[in-house]
Amino acid sequence: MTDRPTVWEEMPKINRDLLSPLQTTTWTYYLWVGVLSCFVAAGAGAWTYQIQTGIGQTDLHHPIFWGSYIASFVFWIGVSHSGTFISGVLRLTNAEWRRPVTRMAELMTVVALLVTTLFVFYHLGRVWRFYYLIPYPNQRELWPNFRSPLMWDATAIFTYATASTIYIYLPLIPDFALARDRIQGWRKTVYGWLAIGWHGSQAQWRTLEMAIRIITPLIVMVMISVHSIVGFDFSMALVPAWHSTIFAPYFVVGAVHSGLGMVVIGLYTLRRVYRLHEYVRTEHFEKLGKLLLVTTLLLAYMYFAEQLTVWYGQVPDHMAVQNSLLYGAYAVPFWFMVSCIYIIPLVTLVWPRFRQWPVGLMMIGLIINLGMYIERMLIIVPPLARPRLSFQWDEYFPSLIEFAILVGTLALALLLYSLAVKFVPVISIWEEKLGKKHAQEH
Amino acid sequence: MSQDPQATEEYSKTAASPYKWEMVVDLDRCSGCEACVVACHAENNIRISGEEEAAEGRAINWIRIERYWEGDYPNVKAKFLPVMCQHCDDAPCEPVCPVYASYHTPEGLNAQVYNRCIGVRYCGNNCPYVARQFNWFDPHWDEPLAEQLNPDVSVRSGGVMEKCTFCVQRIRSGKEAAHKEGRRVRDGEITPACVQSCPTSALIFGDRNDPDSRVSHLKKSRRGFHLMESLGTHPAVTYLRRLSE
Amino acid sequence: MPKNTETTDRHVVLGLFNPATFLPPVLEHIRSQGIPDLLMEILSPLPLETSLLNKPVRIPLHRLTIIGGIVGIGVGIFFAAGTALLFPLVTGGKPIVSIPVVGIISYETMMLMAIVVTFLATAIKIAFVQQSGLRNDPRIDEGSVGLSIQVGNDTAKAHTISQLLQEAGAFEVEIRTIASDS
Amino acid sequence: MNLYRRTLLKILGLTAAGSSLPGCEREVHNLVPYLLPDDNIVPGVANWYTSTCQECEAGCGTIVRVMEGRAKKIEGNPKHPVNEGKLCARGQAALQGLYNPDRLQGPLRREGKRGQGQFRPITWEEGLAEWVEQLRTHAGKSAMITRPVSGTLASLLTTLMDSLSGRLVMYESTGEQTLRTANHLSFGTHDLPYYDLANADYLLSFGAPFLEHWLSPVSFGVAYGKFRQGRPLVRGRFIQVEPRLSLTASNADQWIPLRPGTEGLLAIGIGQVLLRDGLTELSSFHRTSFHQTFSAFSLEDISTKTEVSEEMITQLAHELTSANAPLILGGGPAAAQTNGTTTLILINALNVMIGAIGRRGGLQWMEPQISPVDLARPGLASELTLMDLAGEFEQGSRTLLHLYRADPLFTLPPSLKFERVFDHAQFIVSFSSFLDDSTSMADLILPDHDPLESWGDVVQQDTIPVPAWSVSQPVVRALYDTRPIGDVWLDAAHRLGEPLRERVPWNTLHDMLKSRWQTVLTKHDSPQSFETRWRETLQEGGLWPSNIPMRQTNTVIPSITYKPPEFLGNSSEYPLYCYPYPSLGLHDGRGANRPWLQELPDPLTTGMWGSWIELNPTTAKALGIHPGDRVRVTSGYGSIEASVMVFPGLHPDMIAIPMGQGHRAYGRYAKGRGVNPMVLLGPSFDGQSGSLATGGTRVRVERIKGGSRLPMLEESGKNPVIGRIQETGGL
Amino acid sequence: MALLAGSMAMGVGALYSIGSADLPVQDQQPVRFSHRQHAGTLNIHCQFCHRYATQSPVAGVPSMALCQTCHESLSETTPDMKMLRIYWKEKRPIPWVRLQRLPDHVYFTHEMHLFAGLSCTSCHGNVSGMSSTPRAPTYEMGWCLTCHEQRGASHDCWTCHK
Repeated sequence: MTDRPTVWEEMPKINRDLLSPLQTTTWTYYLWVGVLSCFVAAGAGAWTYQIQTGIGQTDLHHPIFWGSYIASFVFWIGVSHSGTFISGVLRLTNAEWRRPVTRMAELMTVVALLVTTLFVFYHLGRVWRFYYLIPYPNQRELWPNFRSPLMWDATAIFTYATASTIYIYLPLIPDFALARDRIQGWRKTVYGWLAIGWHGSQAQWRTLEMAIRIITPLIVMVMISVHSIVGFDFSMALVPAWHSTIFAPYFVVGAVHSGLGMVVIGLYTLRRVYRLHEYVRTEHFEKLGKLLLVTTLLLAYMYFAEQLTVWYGQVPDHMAVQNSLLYGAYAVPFWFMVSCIYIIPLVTLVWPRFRQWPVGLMMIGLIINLGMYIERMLIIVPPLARPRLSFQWDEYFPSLIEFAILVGTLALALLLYSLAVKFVPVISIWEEKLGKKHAQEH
Repeated sequence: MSQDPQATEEYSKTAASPYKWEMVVDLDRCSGCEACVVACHAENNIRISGEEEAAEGRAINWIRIERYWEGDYPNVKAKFLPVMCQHCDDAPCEPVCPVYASYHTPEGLNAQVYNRCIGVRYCGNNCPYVARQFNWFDPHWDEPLAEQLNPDVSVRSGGVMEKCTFCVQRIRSGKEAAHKEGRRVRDGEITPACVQSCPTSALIFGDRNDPDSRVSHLKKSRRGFHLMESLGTHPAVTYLRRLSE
Repeated sequence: MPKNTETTDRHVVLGLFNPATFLPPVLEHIRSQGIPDLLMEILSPLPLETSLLNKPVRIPLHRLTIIGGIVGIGVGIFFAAGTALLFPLVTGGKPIVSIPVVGIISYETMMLMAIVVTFLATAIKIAFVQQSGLRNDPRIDEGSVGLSIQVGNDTAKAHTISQLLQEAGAFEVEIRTIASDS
Repeated sequence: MNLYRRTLLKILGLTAAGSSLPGCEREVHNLVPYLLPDDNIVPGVANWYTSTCQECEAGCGTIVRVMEGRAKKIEGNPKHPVNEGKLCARGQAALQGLYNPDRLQGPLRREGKRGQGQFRPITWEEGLAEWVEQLRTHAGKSAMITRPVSGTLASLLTTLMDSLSGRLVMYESTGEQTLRTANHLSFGTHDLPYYDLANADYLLSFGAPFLEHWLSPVSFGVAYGKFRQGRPLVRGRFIQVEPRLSLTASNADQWIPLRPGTEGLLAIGIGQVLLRDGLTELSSFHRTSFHQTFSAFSLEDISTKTEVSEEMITQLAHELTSANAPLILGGGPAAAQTNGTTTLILINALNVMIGAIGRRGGLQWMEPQISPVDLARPGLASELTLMDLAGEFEQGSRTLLHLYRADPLFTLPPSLKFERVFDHAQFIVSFSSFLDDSTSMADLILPDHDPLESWGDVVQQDTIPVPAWSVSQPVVRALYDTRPIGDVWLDAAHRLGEPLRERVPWNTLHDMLKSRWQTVLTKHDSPQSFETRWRETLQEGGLWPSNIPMRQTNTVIPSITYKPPEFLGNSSEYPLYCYPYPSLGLHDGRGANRPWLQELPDPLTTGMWGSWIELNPTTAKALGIHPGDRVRVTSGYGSIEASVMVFPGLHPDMIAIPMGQGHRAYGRYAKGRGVNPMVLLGPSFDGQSGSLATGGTRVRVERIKGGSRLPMLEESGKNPVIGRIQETGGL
Repeated sequence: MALLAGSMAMGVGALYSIGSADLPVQDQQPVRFSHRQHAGTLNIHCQFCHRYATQSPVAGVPSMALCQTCHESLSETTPDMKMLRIYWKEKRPIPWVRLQRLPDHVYFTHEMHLFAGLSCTSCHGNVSGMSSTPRAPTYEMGWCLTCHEQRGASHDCWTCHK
């Protein structure tokens, strides 16, 4: 036992600081939750209306069978990559700076995955028959078709959702134990259950660490497969401009891009609201800024490779889509998207000084996510709107009901996250302590 | 029923079934009169979409006449292309369905089982011919229009994909009649509604496994081509090119 | 609840130390009391790098993960190939059992089962560590290290060890008695 | 093929009108059994009954699929000589007339002021009593406007109106009066010839929309298929000349646009070349008379006026002579001008020059046959005849108006002021099944059965190689408390007593029909009894003798002076020609209450459920109008507003508007939808035939605010060009 | 624990059979008709009353006139026979409660099943021993499939789905 006492002495303060969101709640929080609940209720109402009257409440029509719901599905899956990437990849690479970021990113993963699943249901024409998708023995003696990329997707997302829940839960056990000992009332009971008898013995620590060590590479592999399969949903189709080999890796990188953007937003907001400046420092923003720069470049490289191939090949089917993007019906959103996810992040993030400006980074995160949302729409809609039979060319813009559901679901995601913040320490307490210890030792 | 060994060889894929239903569209005969469109609506209980839905691009047609312009005034031409489900042998729409609502029958039909469909609409995206149509809402017929509905075809509810079936109900009853007499279906005995109504006889339907059927003969025409052949979907619909000098 | 016999109760001694305390001598003392390492446990708010106790760590987690993965592959093959064969329907000219599909589905289910099995094993391991009766003391999380020793039903020994811990610098020592059939 | 079909179908003939068509086994949670079993009906098994299509005057034979008392589908009768088992969109949509939700369900009496559209249901007894009372009051002053009817019903109506000193006017806005007049003037017969398209190898058509609605479109469609691909080694060549690329023109190998109304001039040009180059063999009489006619203009002059190049005129003439069996048709826009009859006579003259008269692959007339109904079809009325009728109402010599399936207030331009008839008529009785624009002005409505519920027969002797006498039988039991018009008239005649009763002694039209058919069926020497023969006839769908000899026709073409077309409105104020054309689905508007037809995309514009204005792209650009913009079209007589569709196949100085929309009544699907282009037309007539010159009014177009999303099948509305679609093999 | 197991079993059962087309209606007919009496005791052949079974997709309910062919000459010994007579006299059809009904998406034809050599009892059970209206054991897709499999009938979805 050679450690200097400082980190041990700091522990009460760390406990206090990081548990305080769980213990004290301001009226602004209630207001925020109230407002979000209203939006969620509106969204739920819109969905109910859509189920009652028909999926025609969307603006979809042939040949554009997929629209904002699937775009949102892809987008939210992308967001879900934040947690896994930050905690998984950075844990694998032993990046110490990850510590205050992992928990809030993992929370995002879980929330985003919940929301993602919802979009599948919004999208179904007959959602009340969703159980046809579940592989279980039934009187029809009929199973789902696993040859469909959608079943790959369902399997992958189920795996991913289960794994991420496990992955956020495991490091939470010591923190739940901590909360169990410090919070009274019904929550104590819940924390008690969730802490599954944690008492901090070395045997427990060792088991926990080993489990995390095993699961981390696995979940990174799942993460990559999940978004690859989401990419496969498109690239397996014969639709011009979908049928592309680069889609799987491109989707993975794109997901990380928007995921990181979302982490920056979350990090900034939580730091501000819960005054976590001591734990979340400029250094973290700078590191995330660097990562964002890398994903920007990587994504731009892939996108360029893809579009260049189309342009040089001049295959008319594909050109029809590209033309509609470059100067056709979708030019405005296309160029807006290009500036949001490539140009603006690139010209700002290359400046080291900019990367040390949390507000600026938060703005970039917002811009990137806005851009990525449009990018998801542009991946789905223009290729569908330009089928090979030009007689069927068409346009699409989401309807009001779609917007209500999209906004409602965004509100739901924020609401779930806000509620989770009240239940789960947003920074992993023991990992933070461990990080401090490591820092002091070196 | 004499079987041409070569034809059998060629269609060994479907040899499990005695029939392989195919259609020929003679573009040199097609006048674009759209009798087939109404015939299809009447036979297959296709919903009336109404003005609003039609304006949203949601009017349902299992067979539609596409019109393409060529040239400018005064040397302008309008050319018609009847497009229905091509019943591809290697249909892109089939494998993407997560619940087997879309699959291939042993007789070479691209089937859609309405009650199995949950409306993910992937098949619709993946059909290069935009042949698949979706019920965005529950259908509605002002009374007593519903009296006309064909009891041999189910009425599709909202949220379900549908498309041309080659009038499978007619194929089914034709086969039953032949089966009861212990024989094969004769050429021309089964006609889908569109084929039946076509004034210029631009549409021909028959069994590809019967080497003497009209379809088998016409398929060999030098005018023949498939829509988007290069996609490798192997459609069961053969088009015969319109002649022009 | 009536106590049946005194003898079946077990005692656990918990000493709380300042983390700066050098523990090895303390442990030696306790070992000399005839208490094996197996009955000792160090409680900490952090995982400690150094292992002061000589305990075999036998957690076959890796093996369980691999077994889970293999089971997962089986599940995947059943889903992708088995269910397709149960009701063979041709779609798009693709084979009923498509190898790439089996690969993809098996990959996902392998991961799923591997992770779930690993997790379940971990959770069970954490929840049912051999030494029952170990309780967390909130003060440990505030920055101390706990040393807990199981002394069985020997009350005298418990007191001895308690004494020992106090002498070694524990700022708090506690003897817990656990009814055997609780 | 048809042979096989017969084994599959059980074509049945009903022998008694009242045969108990069943109640049903409905998809409810109750099973309701029949009280009495019906041998003809097996639940769950379809029966096919023959009938005759009455959606237009072509008289196609049909078979109707009936299951458990409900008509499910109409198909062409494979044995019928007109349509050979085929049927057009409108014929198939007749089911939606039968099951139309807006059908009148019983007799109605007007309440409130005339035209307010308020009616109260009454009993048949009340209605009949009142009507008979009115017939007595207005003795000798009644008139009846009907859509053309034929066969027994026509005979009955003629007899009755004759006895009542009434005036029977059969009017059809697309009745091809111009063609009938021109043919009469050319060949001295009122019968239209059979145009043997199937055996022609070259077709030059001056606007005849024979694949859309002209004369007998299904029959022409069948022939067209044979013309193109029905013969080994021969593929007919087809040239269409008209200012708008119609559906028919788009099937042509070449479409030659020309200035509206100059079709006759082009015919002169072609004839001139034929005569000049000695490409025709004519009697010296014709040679002289034709020479006068065809040399009146120089080729150069013709080329300037028609906008067809001299080379093209020469080429057409040469192609006509090099073909083995050329055929020339004229109609559509060529007939819709003030010089329509002249133009068609000139076209007939060309047919004479190329020797198409009486030739295989040309124009043929058959020897007249004895038909079940002696009177084939009373002559159709032209618009001028209707004006004459209107005059009689104004003068008060006619006071009682009967309407039957005719909607003159909708199909006639308001500028003709036909509402005078309705203003002056003291009592109006309508037998229509729907509350259309005219019927809603009626005082008494005694709704007819749907054709699928009633007995009837159709005599077709025009435009057909053999005469077809088709029957229609009630295939379903009447849905509502309606009565067949024939029965109602017979009832009234009996109420009016002698001498009417004596002239029409039958109780129902069915009785009358059978008695008339008895004469024919027993004439054909057959040992079988009439009932057997009648049953067979019903199973066949009618009677059509084969091997009818062709009739020799004398050409009596007078020497003709070409008149340029006249247009209402001066070209500076109204720079554009206006051409309203009958829509493919809705025809003149009678199809507007059938949702299938409303939703049937126009094949060229792909528009549905509405009206639009077609403009040439160049013209649109010059006027600063984009596709989808809303425009106002104004003539000296009225104006309409609709969205623009840019139409590449249109003469730049012309706009085209589909007819059939813009109903003020006529049920939920038709009412208030789109615009009626007849509003624009002025009183411009082709003097010789008395037909309205629908192309004879000039208009101007101006952009107005707004724009609406017109339903189109082609969703982008971007007029896809063939180059953009891939791998269609160039179609 | 038993409760939990029970509810789980119910849940699994519900999940298994969800989408089955069985009608939950009880056999409560306006006239208490007994198949045991007619088909059993009197030994009337099924197709005497359900006469369309060999020529139509539907077997058909007997017309009222058909009932009368026998009942006319019978004395009214039970209240139900009296009821039947009243219906007939009033020329009202008996609104039988439907017990077997296939959903709209199923194509089923009695004709072809009888042609294939099946007997009525193969699906409807031993009617002559049932006092109430017989019904198929179940209208689940798996039930149809099992029989098709055993008899080598077509497995193609479009054989039965329309």
